[in-house]
Amino acid sequence: MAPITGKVKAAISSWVAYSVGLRHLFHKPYTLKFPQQRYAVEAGFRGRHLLHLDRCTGCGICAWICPEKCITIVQRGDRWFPQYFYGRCCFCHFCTDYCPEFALEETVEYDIAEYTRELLVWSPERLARPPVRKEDKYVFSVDGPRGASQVPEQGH
Amino acid sequence: MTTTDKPSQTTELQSMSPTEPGAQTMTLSVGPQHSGSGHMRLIVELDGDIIINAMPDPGYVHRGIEKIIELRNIIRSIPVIERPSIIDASNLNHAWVKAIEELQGVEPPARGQYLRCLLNEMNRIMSHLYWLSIYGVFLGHTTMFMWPLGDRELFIDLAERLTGARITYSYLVPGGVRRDLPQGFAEEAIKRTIYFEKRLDEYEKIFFENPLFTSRAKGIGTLSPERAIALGSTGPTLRGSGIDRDLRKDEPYAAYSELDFKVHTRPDGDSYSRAMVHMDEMRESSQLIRQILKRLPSGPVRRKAPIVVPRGEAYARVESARGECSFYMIGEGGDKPYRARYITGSYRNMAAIPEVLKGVRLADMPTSWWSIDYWPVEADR
Amino acid sequence: MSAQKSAQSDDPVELLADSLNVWVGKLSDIVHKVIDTEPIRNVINWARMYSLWPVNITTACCSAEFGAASGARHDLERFGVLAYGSLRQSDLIIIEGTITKKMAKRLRTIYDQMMLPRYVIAMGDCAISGGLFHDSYSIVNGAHEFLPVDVFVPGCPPRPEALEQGIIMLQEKIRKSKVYPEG
Amino acid sequence: MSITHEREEELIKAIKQRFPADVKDATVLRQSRIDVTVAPERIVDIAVFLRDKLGFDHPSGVSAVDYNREARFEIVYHLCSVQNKNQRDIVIDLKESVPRNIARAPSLVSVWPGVENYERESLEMFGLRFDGHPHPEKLFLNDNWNGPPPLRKEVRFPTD
Repeated sequence: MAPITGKVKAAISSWVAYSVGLRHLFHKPYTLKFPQQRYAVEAGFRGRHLLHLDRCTGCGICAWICPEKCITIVQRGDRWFPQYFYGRCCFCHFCTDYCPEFALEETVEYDIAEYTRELLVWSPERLARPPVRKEDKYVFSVDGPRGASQVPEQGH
Repeated sequence: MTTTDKPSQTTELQSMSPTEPGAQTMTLSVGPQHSGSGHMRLIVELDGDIIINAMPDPGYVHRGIEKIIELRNIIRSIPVIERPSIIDASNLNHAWVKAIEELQGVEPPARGQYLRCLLNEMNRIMSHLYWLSIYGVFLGHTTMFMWPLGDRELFIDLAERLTGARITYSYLVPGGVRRDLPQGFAEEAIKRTIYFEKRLDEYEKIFFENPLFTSRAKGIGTLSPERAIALGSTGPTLRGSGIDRDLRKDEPYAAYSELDFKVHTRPDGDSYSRAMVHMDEMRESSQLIRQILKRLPSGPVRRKAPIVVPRGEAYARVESARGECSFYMIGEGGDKPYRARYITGSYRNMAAIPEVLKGVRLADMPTSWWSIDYWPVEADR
Repeated sequence: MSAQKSAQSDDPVELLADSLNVWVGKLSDIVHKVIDTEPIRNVINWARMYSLWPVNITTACCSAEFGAASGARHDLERFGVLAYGSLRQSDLIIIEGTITKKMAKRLRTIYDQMMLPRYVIAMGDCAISGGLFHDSYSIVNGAHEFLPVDVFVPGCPPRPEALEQGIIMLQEKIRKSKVYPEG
Repeated sequence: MSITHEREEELIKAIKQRFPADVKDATVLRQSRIDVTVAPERIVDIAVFLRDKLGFDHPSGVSAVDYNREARFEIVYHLCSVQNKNQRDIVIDLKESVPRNIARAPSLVSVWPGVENYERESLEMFGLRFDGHPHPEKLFLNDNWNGPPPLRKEVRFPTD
């Protein structure tokens, strides 16, 4: 008798598995269609750096604390500024934490892919540019009756 | 099954019947470019399709971290420490700061300790979910690949709000943590953990009670408790063999001594037990997150700690998602350690792979060895 | 070799074969040129753009984010990116993180076994420049040292969105590229 | 602060009683951390004693340290106990020193099979030889490094 009960049990649990899967067909979509819909990255996200040229003294503490030495201090006129090589930066933002003049800041910009390595070197002028605002922000909510799904961000 | 050596002479081969066990063995190397291997190679010796010997060949991700952290100061080492297992970054980071704090004699403030525990538990869930999704790949169960990765993002969102990075937080520093809890974090986190526990029930229905999985996991790849102890396995692998070893209970660190939780074990020691230990731990961590957020004390999150490793020795260990992660640190008084020995959970569980794979059919190999939760990057360091 | 031979030989069959050979060679050139013209090239590039199958190889820890990108939220299959085991049918290597010297040999072998056209995305700092481990004894400082890399995606690890952006950039590159790549 | 380390002192006493001549040094480092330095010749016996009599059945790692200024390697076995629930938090660091020019030590794989990989790693990273090891081969570095053992202090790499 045992093999038959085993088979019946297996059939039941298979059916349960299928029914769970089928129920999810009627749930809201969870996937974020990236280039059109963007996830609303929170303000504290450690993306690329924003350099305030007026505050920077060129002391080089950022270059000292950088875990991978991606920062070089370059000369602009009679002042010195950090220059980042994003092909090496690990976005730990210890440089931001340790900056005594608060000249560095995190931004939410993260999509900085390039075709060549040379373009990944960000000069102080490029770092001083504020990030491009990207619209169509979405967040994820678990409040809905049918599971987690993406919803437009409402005045977060 | 006999484990006869490979016959070297043709006469010997001819004298044996090809159907006799051990008459013809074949050595097969699985990986590193294989969907069932990850970044490692497994050299398996087969008799028919039964594995008679398995040998892991690690080192494809060996990056010399122990040398690197001898050359950098302790803050600059933090991102390096996290990299071996970025799906479980906070726990590894915790072991590092714990070793430094033991040497420095710095005790972080209570809120900092709780926030550390919070991130650790979130990380444990994320790591187990990642493990589960790869388990789905190995079993050819696409739903189980997609769902855990989708639900993992819910916790990644939370961690991102807390620390500012998705998975590589660099959040724990000697003396505390880098940021305080953001506004509205607790409510969202509690909602998400409740939702997540409902999802875990669905996982059980669709995967863990599915004959597709049970027939390939129950009773396969067994590891006896005695062997598990002797081989030095840790974490879910050891608990899957019925031993209630958990450093959070046995040697409470951070805020774990003030939290209520259970250590889950399963007695059988097969792939299924190890998998179910992961499931139970996710439930436990989920309720721990709620508990931590309710009991969170107020106050500062960070205390000043110098960038210095005082003279002395420390052996600090934490229970990471894959087992004990330990640092044996020798300080000289400079800003770098003289020697920092880094032993992670996966590295310790590597010794269990041949034991688990012995006697398993080749088709069951991915499910058996992945149930150990062996993350090659973490093992190679 | 054959040109030398035909100059000396009077055999009409050989002469015919040789001229035919020259003609076929020219024909293939013409066919290549025709295929590379605007409407046909667009169709071929369109097909290539949306069926980028990466090889199922994971070099290091960025594979966690590659996994997240192929998971439910980001779903790389929307771009036609589906990790696949067979090298001969794959078009893309996504180098996910640190390349150790041990892995670099395998990676080069894998690349050589792939069919043309093949593309390489260097994902993560370690694949671009060695990243955090740039002074280690057992790693290669960047994939560009032994592979032609098409797109560099910085980040340690990059967000899945950043990887998706890298893939979109690669698709843009394919859209503008010729049908027959040089070399 | 007057935390008494009773369990730790008792363990040290037990080891010292059994091997009075071979235990060179035994101290309580801090709470539940014990350092025991022994002579390499008798380490197998001491290991068996630790495993069978004191219940340290769970090897949690082997570290090797290069003290190049003192011309010696130190091999440290980190041992804990799982079966004995009262001392689960205790870690014994079983240390032995070998001279740098004769870097040989007996292997403890026969006592704890779990230390096999760590000893193999010490072999490739420091060039330490373990007598009686079943697989005295490289573990991680069989393809990516051909120079001297990289974790030795005199091996330097271009750093920043």
